[in-house]
Amino acid sequence: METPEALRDRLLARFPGASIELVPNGSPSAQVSFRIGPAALREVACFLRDDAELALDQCSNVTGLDVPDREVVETVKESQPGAPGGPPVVTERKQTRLQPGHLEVVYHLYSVARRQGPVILRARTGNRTDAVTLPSLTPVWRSCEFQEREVFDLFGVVFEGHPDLRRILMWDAFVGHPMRKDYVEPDDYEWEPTPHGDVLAKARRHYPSAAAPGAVQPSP
Amino acid sequence: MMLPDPAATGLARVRKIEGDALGLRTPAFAPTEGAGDLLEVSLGPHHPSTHGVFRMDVVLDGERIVRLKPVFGYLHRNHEKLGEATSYLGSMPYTDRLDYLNSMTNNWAYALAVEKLAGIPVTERAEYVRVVLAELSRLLNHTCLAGFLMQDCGCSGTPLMYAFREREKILDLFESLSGSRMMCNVQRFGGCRVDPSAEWLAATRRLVDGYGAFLDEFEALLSGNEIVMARTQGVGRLPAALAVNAGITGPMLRASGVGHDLRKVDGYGVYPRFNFRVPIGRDGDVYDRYMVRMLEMRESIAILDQALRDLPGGPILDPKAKQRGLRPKAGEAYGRIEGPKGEIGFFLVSDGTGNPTRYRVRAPSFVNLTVLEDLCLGHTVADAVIILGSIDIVLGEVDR
Amino acid sequence: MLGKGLLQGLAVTAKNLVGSYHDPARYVTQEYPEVPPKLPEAYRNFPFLVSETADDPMGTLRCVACQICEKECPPQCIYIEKSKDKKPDATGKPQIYPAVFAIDTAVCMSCQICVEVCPFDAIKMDQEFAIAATDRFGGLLLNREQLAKPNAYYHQIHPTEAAEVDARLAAERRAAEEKARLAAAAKAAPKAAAPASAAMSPTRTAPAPTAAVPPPAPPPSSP
Amino acid sequence: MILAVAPASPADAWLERAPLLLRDALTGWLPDALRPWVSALLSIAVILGVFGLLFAYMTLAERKLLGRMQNRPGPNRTGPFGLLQPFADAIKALTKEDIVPRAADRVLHFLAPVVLVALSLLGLAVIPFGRNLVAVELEAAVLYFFAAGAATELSIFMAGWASRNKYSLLAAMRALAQLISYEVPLLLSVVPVVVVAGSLSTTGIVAAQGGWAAGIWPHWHALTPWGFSAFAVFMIAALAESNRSPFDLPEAESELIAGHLTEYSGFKYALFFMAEYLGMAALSAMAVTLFLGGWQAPLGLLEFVPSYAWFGVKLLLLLLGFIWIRATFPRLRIDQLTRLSWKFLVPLALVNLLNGGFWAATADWSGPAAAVRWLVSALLVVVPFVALARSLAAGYGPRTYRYAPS
Amino acid sequence: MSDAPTAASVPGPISAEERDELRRHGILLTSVQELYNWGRSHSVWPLNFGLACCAIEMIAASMAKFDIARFGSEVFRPSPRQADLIIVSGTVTKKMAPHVVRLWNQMPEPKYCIAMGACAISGGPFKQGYNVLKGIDRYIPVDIYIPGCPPRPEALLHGLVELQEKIRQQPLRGPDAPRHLRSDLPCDATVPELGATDIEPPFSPDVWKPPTLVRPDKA
Repeated sequence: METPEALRDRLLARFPGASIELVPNGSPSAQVSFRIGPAALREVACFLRDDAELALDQCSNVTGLDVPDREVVETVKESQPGAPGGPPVVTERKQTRLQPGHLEVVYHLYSVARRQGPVILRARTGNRTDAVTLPSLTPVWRSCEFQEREVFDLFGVVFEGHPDLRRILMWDAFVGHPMRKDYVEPDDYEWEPTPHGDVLAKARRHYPSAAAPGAVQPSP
Repeated sequence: MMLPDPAATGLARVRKIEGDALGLRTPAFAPTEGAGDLLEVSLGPHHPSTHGVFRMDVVLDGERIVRLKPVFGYLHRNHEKLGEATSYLGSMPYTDRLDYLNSMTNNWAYALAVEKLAGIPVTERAEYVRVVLAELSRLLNHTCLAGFLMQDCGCSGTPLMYAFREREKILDLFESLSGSRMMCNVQRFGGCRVDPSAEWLAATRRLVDGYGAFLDEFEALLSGNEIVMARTQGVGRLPAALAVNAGITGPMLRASGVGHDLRKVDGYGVYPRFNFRVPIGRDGDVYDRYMVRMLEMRESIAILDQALRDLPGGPILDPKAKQRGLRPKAGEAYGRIEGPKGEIGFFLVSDGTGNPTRYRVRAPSFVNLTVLEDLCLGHTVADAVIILGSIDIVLGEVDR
Repeated sequence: MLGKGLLQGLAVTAKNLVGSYHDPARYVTQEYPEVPPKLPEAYRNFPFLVSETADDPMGTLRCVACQICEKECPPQCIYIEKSKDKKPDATGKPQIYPAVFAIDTAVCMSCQICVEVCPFDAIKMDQEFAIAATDRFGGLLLNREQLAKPNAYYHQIHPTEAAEVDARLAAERRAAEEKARLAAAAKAAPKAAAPASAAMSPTRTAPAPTAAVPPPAPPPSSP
Repeated sequence: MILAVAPASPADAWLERAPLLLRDALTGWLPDALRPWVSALLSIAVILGVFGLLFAYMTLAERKLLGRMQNRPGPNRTGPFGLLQPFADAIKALTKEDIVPRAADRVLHFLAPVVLVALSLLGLAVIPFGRNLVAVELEAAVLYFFAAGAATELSIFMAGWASRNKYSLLAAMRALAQLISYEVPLLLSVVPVVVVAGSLSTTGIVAAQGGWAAGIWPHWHALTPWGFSAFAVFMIAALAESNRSPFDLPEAESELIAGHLTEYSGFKYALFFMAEYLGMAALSAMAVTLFLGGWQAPLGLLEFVPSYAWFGVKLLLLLLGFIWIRATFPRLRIDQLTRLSWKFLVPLALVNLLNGGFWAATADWSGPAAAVRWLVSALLVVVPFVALARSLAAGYGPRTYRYAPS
Repeated sequence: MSDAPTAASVPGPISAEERDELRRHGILLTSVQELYNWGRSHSVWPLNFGLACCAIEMIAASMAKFDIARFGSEVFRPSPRQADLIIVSGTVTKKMAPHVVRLWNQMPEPKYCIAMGACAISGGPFKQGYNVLKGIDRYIPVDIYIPGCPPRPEALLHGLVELQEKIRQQPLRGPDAPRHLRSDLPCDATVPELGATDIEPPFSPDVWKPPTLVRPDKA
């Protein structure tokens, strides 16, 4: 199979307007991936599937990723005109900026016919709240059907063109997307004999009278 | 005694899914002309043949299935979320509980993914031991599957009893090696936690030598049985093109005639050193899926033979390989192996801390269920039950 | 011919029916309550705490309340509170001990990671499995007293492993003593009058049994 | 053995006459007007007692034999060797809460098991359990038996319908299909027996099977070509009629939970259970009567054993066959079930009618002609069997498998 | 169930004299009780109901090597109407919990519940999960808890023997009488409903009484 760089160039040549970039991978696995803009995702996917050399006929794995909003502290240098004739006065100021997070969907593609792979596609949503729509690849690979439903259920990515986008693992009336990093679990804590860490914090909330509920024996 | 082709029964194809690029989805069937009311039945989540807490919402025209919607999530126990809150080592025992019949292969797939992510080499002896354990696990899984499938066909427990009789023999081996019957937790990053002793290897050899006789008896009981053939042949046909596109892997894909086996394709571990064949079916029906597994077991016996013969000495686990407090460099890795049910993969994303920031399980039986509706449409409830049985699902893995 | 497969199947079940009366391979039932299961040495169910002696289990726990197992336990079923004071351990060195050590067997998944990570060989896996209870909290939460079992019991259930552990511990102790002796000798060297450090320290009589001779098996302490 | 010296006629043996003697002893002191009534009641009580016990121990035998075929002992701790297991189950079942679903038809829901048990018992009235041991002597006993038996499937339909449960409803539909399909071969397989024996009375049919050819080959119908074929068809249809594996479609556990029984608990469920075994026993008893010579001994030498013992032995063997089959086979599908009946059993039974007629018409052939008679009859069985089996099995069979090129 | 029944609804506990009196007059009472308890303890038919990993060991317990049939319990009934025992074998998720409780309600009395394995008892290793019920005893009265992950089949057999013993010891009258003979106890368990984030109610106060916290040093 061609190198990722060659494939990227070929894709760029085939889809000139599309946003296609190579995402490096720092781990020894060196499985690099392609980040594709949502606009061209479906066409690129179809091309990858139907291209005779690649023949990526199987989408093995579909994953969601949650990159939460992050506060970035950055230093801003401001230069103001100083005293006339003198050098400008440069003041450094730290400011925090909210870097909006996003949701990402990762597709692992393999070729059963040519026994090669993986080619990894990624697509990103605009943010984590309102612009969470991505094109569905279910019409390209049936194997995405349930896995995209799962990503919708647990991460909240809305797949456009999915034939049956409903919750799959949680019940229909459920609100929220549990696999997101900021998901808060329902507080169903009642009594735990061996609490520590987060559980201990919960225990303290529930039993404020017991300063540090340790491994306690139930009262007879 | 075969059902006629659904197309010939007056069930017309009525609906085409929009945007279906390949036209591979089997459209829903319309009920026969002049049929009475349709019956909606919910098979599961408590049902003897759903292999756990799985549910199929079916719409029946008489006994014929007009629509079938699988409903998941009754065993969704947040495996992936827990994996992101647990250290790399701490997730290993959790993987035992994914496909709880095959903790050995789950362990291996997870270890492989972490080894890829952190660049950990595996010792030679451990590679062989992994093969031995994985093939024993495959024997166990396929044996149990055949038993459960025949139970679904309406046997009064006999094949299942024989299957579990053999399963107990394999479990005894697992238990004497790892300390647990089902939740073995054997693999570690870079090798195995335990080193099989000479006695253990001898016991395994005895089991492997006797397994062929068991398979012969089991096949005498069932494979040539006219009722089994009538029930399973021609039921739930899966065409190869749909199988590949729908991400079907493992014996189910091979039963459809695609000779795709990750042991050959990826050649992970030391599999390229072994001489074995990949049986494939032609019709992709329930009988083929059953028979492919029976034949695969015979190949597993051949692999076990060679692995036990060639097992090298040396350390089982590299003492330098870090287990506790492993912090791989930021990056990601997808590792997959040929599990007994198909491609089991782990996708791990590290941000350089002690926990993975994304821990994803690519569960074969979950993806294999994609085509359940396609296989069942036009068949009867009794067929749906054995079709589900032949897909070989384990809910721990489907719902995670 | 139609029926051949059916007859073959009938023959198989008939063979098993007859075989169940004379062939042990075709009659595999182990009548559990009467015939106790043959547990392999490696079998593990729930952890227990190793104490050096059976007489004073609380005084001779190997556990030093380092809390590594509590932190590493995947389902977080261990709870430890450190003691405020120190007690001498087996080698006489003052150590912190667990004031509270509880394992919730209603949560434990028998994964053995606590055993693997314990640097002091203080926690091992028990083989007791017949522990059904009618009361979840009273019966399944095991405290320090219920968890402590003597080293001899450990030898009884995992002989090979226990022998290795004891050998290793003895070697470590010898090395420590050697080191201490050398240090003492180095300190004593200027005072030439110091007698040979034969009488090292009378308190350090290691109670650990040697690896070669397992101690007589006492009755297992009831859980 | 007391009877080692056989009396002139086995019918006069003391053990042979013991049941009748006992009855006479019990009823002898009664006025003549009462005597037939009391003896009828006595027969009912005996049939209920014997078949009640038979039911109890059939369940145990089934569990134990199934266990043995599956390499395990089965129930063995309730009483010595588990012999009290059926009684523990009975106590449990009788004291269990009885639940009637709110939506169910209460009357039908209650009637179904009662009717089923009553009808299963009715058939036993005309079975000759031994020489002179028949509760009701009827001219048209065979007709009566099958009329009573046909109604059992109806009560299964009642149960399925009354439960207002979708699984039960599916089971009810299956039961109807099964009923209609298998009554036909069941009855057709009996017709040649009636033709050959020239009687509709069960005692007459048993009497027709008395004696031995060459002193060793009993004149049982099952031991003639046409009889064997009829016997096989009868047994297969009997399996289906009593809803036993591989025809247990209405109760198909792996598909329909418990089918028509899904909504039944406690003693009503126990009644269904009982009816299944009683029905099985009744059909087996009929098979023994029609094809296996009833209470006749297999060899003249063995006539000293009382006739009812022979009947019991044959009945038990057939019942064991039911258990053996249950332990081995998977279940058929509903369309295969009906196809097996209409495309295989019914044609086979129809040809067999001809065969039976031929046999009856050639009753006086002897010498070399007898050999021709046997040959023709055998051909009339084998040829249709092969042809029908081939058409039934068309489209499936063992397959050969390939391996992927590596 | 330590709270005493209210005097109005059931006859109070039998005093020792009363019991003696009864014994003197009616051997029948005790013998009926014994017969009844013997019968139902030897005929415990489990519901054919599995949830997760433990279900495989439950199946294994009914297979040849362990053979639960020896205790008369191999009759795994698929319909709750005919079952006496529900073995909650595996993780009960919140999505599944209403179904489990409904199955329990569909079973006729007398009925028993075994919580098999860590997950059924407390949520086990998965109890920190958002979709995992932290113990089936929040809704269903559990008779026997079998810890283990999963418990060996022998442990299940041991639990069954314990259950049989418990049944045999049950007096038919008085405060320790089995649930189905006491009119003061609710006959149906509360079936939770699937809410927006959790199941509601999170536990049934009739059944679930978590222990009060007592610090060991203050106890």
